[in-house]
Amino acid sequence: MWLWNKIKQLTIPSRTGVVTLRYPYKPRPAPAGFRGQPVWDHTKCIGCAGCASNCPARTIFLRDICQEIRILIYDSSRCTYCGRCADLCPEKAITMSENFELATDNRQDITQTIELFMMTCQRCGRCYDLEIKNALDKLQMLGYRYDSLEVRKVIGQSTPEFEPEHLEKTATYRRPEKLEKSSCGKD
Amino acid sequence: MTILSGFWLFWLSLLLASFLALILKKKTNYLRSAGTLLLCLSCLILILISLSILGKGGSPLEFEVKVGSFHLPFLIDGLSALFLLLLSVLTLASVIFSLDFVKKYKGDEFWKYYLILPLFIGGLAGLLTVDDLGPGFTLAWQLMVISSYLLIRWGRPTKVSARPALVYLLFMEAAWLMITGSAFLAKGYIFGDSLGTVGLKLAQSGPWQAILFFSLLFLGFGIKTGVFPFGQWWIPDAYSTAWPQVSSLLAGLLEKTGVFGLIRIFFFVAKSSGAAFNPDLWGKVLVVAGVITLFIGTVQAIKQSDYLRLLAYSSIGQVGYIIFALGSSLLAWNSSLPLAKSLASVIFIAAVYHSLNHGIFKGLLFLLGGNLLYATGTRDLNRLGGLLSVMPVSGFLAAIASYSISGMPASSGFVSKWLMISSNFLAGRDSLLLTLSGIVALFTAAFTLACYVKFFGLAFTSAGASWKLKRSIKEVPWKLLASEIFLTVICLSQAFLPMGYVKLIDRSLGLSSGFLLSEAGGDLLSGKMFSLKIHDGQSLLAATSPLLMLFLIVLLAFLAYWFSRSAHPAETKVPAWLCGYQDLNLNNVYADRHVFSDLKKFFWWTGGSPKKVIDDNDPTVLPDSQPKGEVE
Amino acid sequence: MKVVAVFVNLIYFLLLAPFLEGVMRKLTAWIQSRKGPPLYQPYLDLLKLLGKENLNSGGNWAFRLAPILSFSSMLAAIALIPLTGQANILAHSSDLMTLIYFLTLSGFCLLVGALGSGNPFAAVGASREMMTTVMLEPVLAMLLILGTVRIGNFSLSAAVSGVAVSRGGSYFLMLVVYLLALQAFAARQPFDIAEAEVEILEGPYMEYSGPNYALLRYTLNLKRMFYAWLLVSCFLSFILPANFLFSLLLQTVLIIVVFVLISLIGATHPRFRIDQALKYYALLLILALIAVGLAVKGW
Amino acid sequence: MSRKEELLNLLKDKLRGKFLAGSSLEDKRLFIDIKKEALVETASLLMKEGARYQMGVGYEAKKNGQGLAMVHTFAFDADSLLVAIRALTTEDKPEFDSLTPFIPGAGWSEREYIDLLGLHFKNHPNPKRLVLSDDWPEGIYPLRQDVPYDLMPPSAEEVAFRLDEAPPGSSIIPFGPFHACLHEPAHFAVYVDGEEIKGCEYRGFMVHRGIEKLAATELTYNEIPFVAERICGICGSVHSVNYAQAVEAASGLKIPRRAEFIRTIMLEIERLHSHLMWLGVAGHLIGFDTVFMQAWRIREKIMWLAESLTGNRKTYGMVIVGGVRRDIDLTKADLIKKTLSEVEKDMLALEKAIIKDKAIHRRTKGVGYLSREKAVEWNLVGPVARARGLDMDARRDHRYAAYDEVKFDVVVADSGDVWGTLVVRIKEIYEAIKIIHQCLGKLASELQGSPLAIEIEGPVPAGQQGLSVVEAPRGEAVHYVLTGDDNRPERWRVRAPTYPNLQAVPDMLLNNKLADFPIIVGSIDPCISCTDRVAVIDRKTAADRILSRQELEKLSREVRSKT
Repeated sequence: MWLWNKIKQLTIPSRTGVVTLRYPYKPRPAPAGFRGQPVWDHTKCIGCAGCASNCPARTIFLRDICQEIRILIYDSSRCTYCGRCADLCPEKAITMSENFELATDNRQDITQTIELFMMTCQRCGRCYDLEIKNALDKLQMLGYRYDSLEVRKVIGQSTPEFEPEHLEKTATYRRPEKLEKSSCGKD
Repeated sequence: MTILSGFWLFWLSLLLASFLALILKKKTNYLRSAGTLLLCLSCLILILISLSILGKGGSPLEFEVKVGSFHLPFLIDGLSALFLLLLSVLTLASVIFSLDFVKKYKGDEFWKYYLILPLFIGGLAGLLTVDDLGPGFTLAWQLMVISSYLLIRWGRPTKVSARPALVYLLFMEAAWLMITGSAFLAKGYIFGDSLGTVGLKLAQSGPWQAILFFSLLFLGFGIKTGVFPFGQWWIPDAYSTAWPQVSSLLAGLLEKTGVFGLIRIFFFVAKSSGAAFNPDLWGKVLVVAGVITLFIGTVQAIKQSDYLRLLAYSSIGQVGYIIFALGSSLLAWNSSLPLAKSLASVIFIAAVYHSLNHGIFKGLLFLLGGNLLYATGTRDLNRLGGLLSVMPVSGFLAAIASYSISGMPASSGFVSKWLMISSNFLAGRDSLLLTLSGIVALFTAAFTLACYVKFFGLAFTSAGASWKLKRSIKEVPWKLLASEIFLTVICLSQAFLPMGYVKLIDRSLGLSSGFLLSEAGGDLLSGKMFSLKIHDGQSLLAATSPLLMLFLIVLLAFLAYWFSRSAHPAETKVPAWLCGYQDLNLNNVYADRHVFSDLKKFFWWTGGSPKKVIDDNDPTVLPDSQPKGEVE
Repeated sequence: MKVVAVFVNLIYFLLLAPFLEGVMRKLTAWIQSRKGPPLYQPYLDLLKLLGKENLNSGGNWAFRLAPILSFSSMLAAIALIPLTGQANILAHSSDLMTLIYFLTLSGFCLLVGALGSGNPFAAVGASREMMTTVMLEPVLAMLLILGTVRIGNFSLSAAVSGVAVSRGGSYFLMLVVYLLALQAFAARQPFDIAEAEVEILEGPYMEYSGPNYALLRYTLNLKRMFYAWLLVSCFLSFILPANFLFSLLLQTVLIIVVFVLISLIGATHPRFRIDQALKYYALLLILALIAVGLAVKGW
Repeated sequence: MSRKEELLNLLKDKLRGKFLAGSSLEDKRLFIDIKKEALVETASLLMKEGARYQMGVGYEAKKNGQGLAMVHTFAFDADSLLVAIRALTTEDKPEFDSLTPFIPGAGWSEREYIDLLGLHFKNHPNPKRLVLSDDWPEGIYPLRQDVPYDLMPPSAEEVAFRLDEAPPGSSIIPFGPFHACLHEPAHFAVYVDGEEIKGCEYRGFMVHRGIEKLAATELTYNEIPFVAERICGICGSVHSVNYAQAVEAASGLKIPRRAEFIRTIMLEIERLHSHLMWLGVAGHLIGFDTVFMQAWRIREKIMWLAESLTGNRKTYGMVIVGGVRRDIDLTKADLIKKTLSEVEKDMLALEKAIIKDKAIHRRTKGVGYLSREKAVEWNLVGPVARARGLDMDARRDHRYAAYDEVKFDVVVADSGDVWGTLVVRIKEIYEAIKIIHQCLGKLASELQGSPLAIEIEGPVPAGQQGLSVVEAPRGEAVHYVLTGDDNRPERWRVRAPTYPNLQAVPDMLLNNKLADFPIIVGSIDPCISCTDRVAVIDRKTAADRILSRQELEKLSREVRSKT
């Protein structure tokens, strides 16, 4: 009885074989729909701050350096990979990539920064539909400015520099009291 | 100066010491120096006497003293001289130890100690030298018993000491009754006959008288040596009650006088009594009694929390070894195999060797126990620990003593146990009793080890209360240490000069007439200065060499050291890792009562469960443990 | 030649012992459906440990000296043994008691070191290790005494070769006892009670790190290999060829087989508690005692 | 008359003037407001009626200076009814009567608010510090509204926690915070006599992440599910579903049926993973690493499955308030079926190999025994309770999500020890597989094409109470939500299953061997971070500083040399 149990235990691996992988040399591909590191497509991003204001981990920061340039910083070190940003992006500018090997001793390696050239509709402050003809134009005119009061709180104030120390300060800015859903977007 | 006059001089200085104590009651400093000086003097005289008997051209000393109508026969043969040597060495250490120890402990009243101690030593010496079971024996015995009773009685406050002392007294008197009474069983016995005469007269008595005679003597001396279950009844209480330096004499010598008595009866009287003595029966009795004693005594020692009781129980166990060896020697002698017959004397030598060894290291251990008591004031292992850093010398000596008594390689305990067990197995190849009892003896050696790992580990290494002790506890005065170093040196010599001691014992046996095994057979033990071999003529049967073992270990240790330091690693001092929340404090030390708990439970049937350790009300006692949960 | 034999002993054990641990780890991994580390991993581990920082929590010489003495007395025991049945130079002044006590000394040093560390977990481990030693040392002794009883000689080579001299009841009983005790000798599951990493965090080893730990690990490896060797050379001495090299080769193979056995048993058992283990050891003791008794009677 | 009305009438009748209001949005919940003098009377009435104590919730009722509130929730398992009683007290005399003298399981719930809200509980037998760290200054109560969520008082030197009086003749073995048998930081001071455990004191709450405070000050309704999921690394879904259900209940939101089925499937997949993981860990804790590796090998399949379904091995991120985020379509359903059949086969083989192993019996039978009466007394939940003969399972007793439409058995054992827990957990694996198959069938046949989530219409009304239970793999998890302004709950309280179970651990440990400590603690599958979720630490220092190796070494040396 005792021996029989032991033999049964010993025969399990003969059926299953070795299941562990030679991992770093032989990675297993991630399945479809995997939520790895989010990647921003700067050609699509319009700087609406929707991702930043809905991020549960508050790890996406926006800051206006000057009137025209808005900077988006995604700091992966605190990201929970929930994919909420990708869900909510009105332009589908964020995709959850298959990249998950993100260990690093330098935070800059996993930080993404996008500089956006913002246009402001001076009249209504809301609708801006510039017909973009070619890629060069696209590069020049990424995004539009919608200075809603709520989102203003998500977006940092203008400063000439943008050092990592400022990033830490950014992390403690006051949160908005109230946020309507889909506060930005074209529709 | 003849040996005889030396003997009287010895007595004179003892009595003078005792007398001085009466006069110098109040002058404590004078008393201490004078008493110590006279006691040392008497010890030196005794050493001279023994050496001149054992030395070249020495011969046994035999004389009679007439006291009124009684003739007191005295005999100092080789064996007596050997034990007298042990007595004087131990007394010397104990007396030097007392010099400072008593000062701290008893204040003005220690004149009583100096009054009684010489008489006690005299009693012991008397027991080793008288050669009868009558008046001389009675005198010596009563002197020893009453003086040691008083020493035990005064060792601790009356509340604690009255009962153990009384029990001790009762047992000793019962033993005296049996021993002196036994001789009357011999046909035509006259009160005061010498031992040899008693043996001859016994040969004419009936078989039942002979059996009764030996039984009574076995019981009498058995009580004295602490054979199971008698030992358990008085030894632990008595030894832990007397002052440590007295206990050192009690364990080192008082027990050995019992062994001496057993040897006298079963190896000398037995020979003269001829056919009346049944070696097979008495061999078996001794082996069984010895094995039970050594096993139970040692297992009980593990259970103790009071280190003095631990040492006391362990000495029951160690004496068990000696009795076992005596029995197995008798059996081997009685065996039909020629090899076994000639091994009998080897086993006997082992028994005597172990007596000497045990006398030294147990005496040393009790003195070290005295160190602990002196420095910390507590006798509870639960409250000790980490003393190695504050009492480095005591710790080092305790390490050597514990190592020796555990019989680890290259130690005196190893040599005597090796002699005992290897010759026992060789002799008892075809005897189930000898083989199995040899195995029990080996098994028990592991228990002894456990016992002393606990003693040394929990008192000196371990975490214990070290941070607390560091504040007030210091190494003991040098006089205490000097006496211990003296014993340690002897202990080491016993380890590394085995052949020297074997020759000494051999010589002492040669100088003792009427020895049962004297014509047992060829001399199997050989060896150079540092090694021992058992050789049966054709092949080497067993061999050991403590010095070679030491050499091997040290050499390989250097190899290990080189290997481990080959990468020049850094070394950092860190606190012990307690999972990150608690710091080491009094409450999270794994104390003595926890160690080996399952083993203790497993051997519950051996009895000897520890009592609550009561420390004397003494200014040196540590304050009670801090409020629970306090982290320092 | 007889002097060289001592060095052969030492080198053979020192070289092979970590490899055998590798075998054990690989096999255990296979039973657990894992790849496992390469066979040479234990050597790398030892090298790595040698370069690490030595942490000293005990702060006394007992703690520092313990690993060195533990290692050296284990090696001293190994130096004595008659590899492939041939006695070496040390046999003239040593016998089986020397061997047993060297082995005990090795464990004893570890215990003193563990107690010296001042850690309660190490103390629990030391207490358990000591209980195991107390109960198991006699089993080892009885195995060797079996040989002594057969041959009537206390020397080590006689004791080792004596066990299989005649293969009667006592031989088989002792073989059973030894196989039952093997895991405990090797300190593997179900008897790695003293080290038990989930409850007392490797027990006696807990406070040791770096080179000191390397020495203790090495000692453990040597100890396991010693007990495997003892099984092979006591019970299977009759199949070893006379030629030294062939004999050594066959012995090596057999030792690896013993390690396979140890790994298989180790991987299919949970750890026992010490109170359960003590009962088991007591049973082993009684069986061993019977085996010796049978040998005395000539069976 | 339903049971709920009965109770309501009974309470109105007995309490008279002390009864303030009774309300409920759903028919299986009952929220009662009483005067604080009636707290003990009400609780004992409910207990007499056969209630099971769940948890206490304390909060600062900020509206018009109502002072401090204490809510106690009770479950009537036989009637699928949850009752919450709420009492208020003023801020200048923050005192309630303690329930602990007759409900021992309420001990922690009350101690928690001594720390966090500065409440006092009259007659509490052991009002020691529970949650806050040893050096937290007196007089700062983190859950009060005026304390900011990122407050970090200066750390004090040489403050030590006072452990209970040890039984005479015992020593402490300090287990944790960093100990191989505890996979998360917690401290057990185990009083041992030799190898026998004579008592134990727990000092936990070392991994507080301030989630509840964060939710009440920083996050919004639909951000919380993602944080709730991270309360626990194993039963994350349980907490997000539970939270979502509580909010939905409070706001009266009715979510699509398909979403409920998908939630059910994810919960059961999580249960499979958790049970297999526990089985492995249990094996490891008794030193049986082969069971560990084999159980985790099987579990790995579940992990891959979860990754394919949700995009992640754990923290599925499937749940939002109002529904779920991803669909389980037919191809995914096939994947599930295939994986489950493999898992079932593997599991059967493993079970056969170990279930009759005498060596395992020896280490688990009779170990950590707790009688049925004690289990009731401590309000044990989950497999730990079911192993002690308590037939309870929130999936059946308080049906939520799609559990009203699936059939399954509640596995109960009565040995009362670790072995019973093991059997219950293994059998539940098969039950979980059964449930998933039923759900998949429904999804394929009836619920094709229904939406996955609905949006919250307009702002959620403030001041509504929602109470939800979910049977986590470890037992019943309870969430309480009090809706507030600003698009976030005013109070969200989580009671993980470990919370009641852990309180009973000292009782389970009593008179067992030290060697059994890991498996006994492991048998309740303690989820320390689940239990410790409250309190406050500074997010800035906790997460945002990256130390180089040199810095880290330097820092640890400094700490070391200080001690």
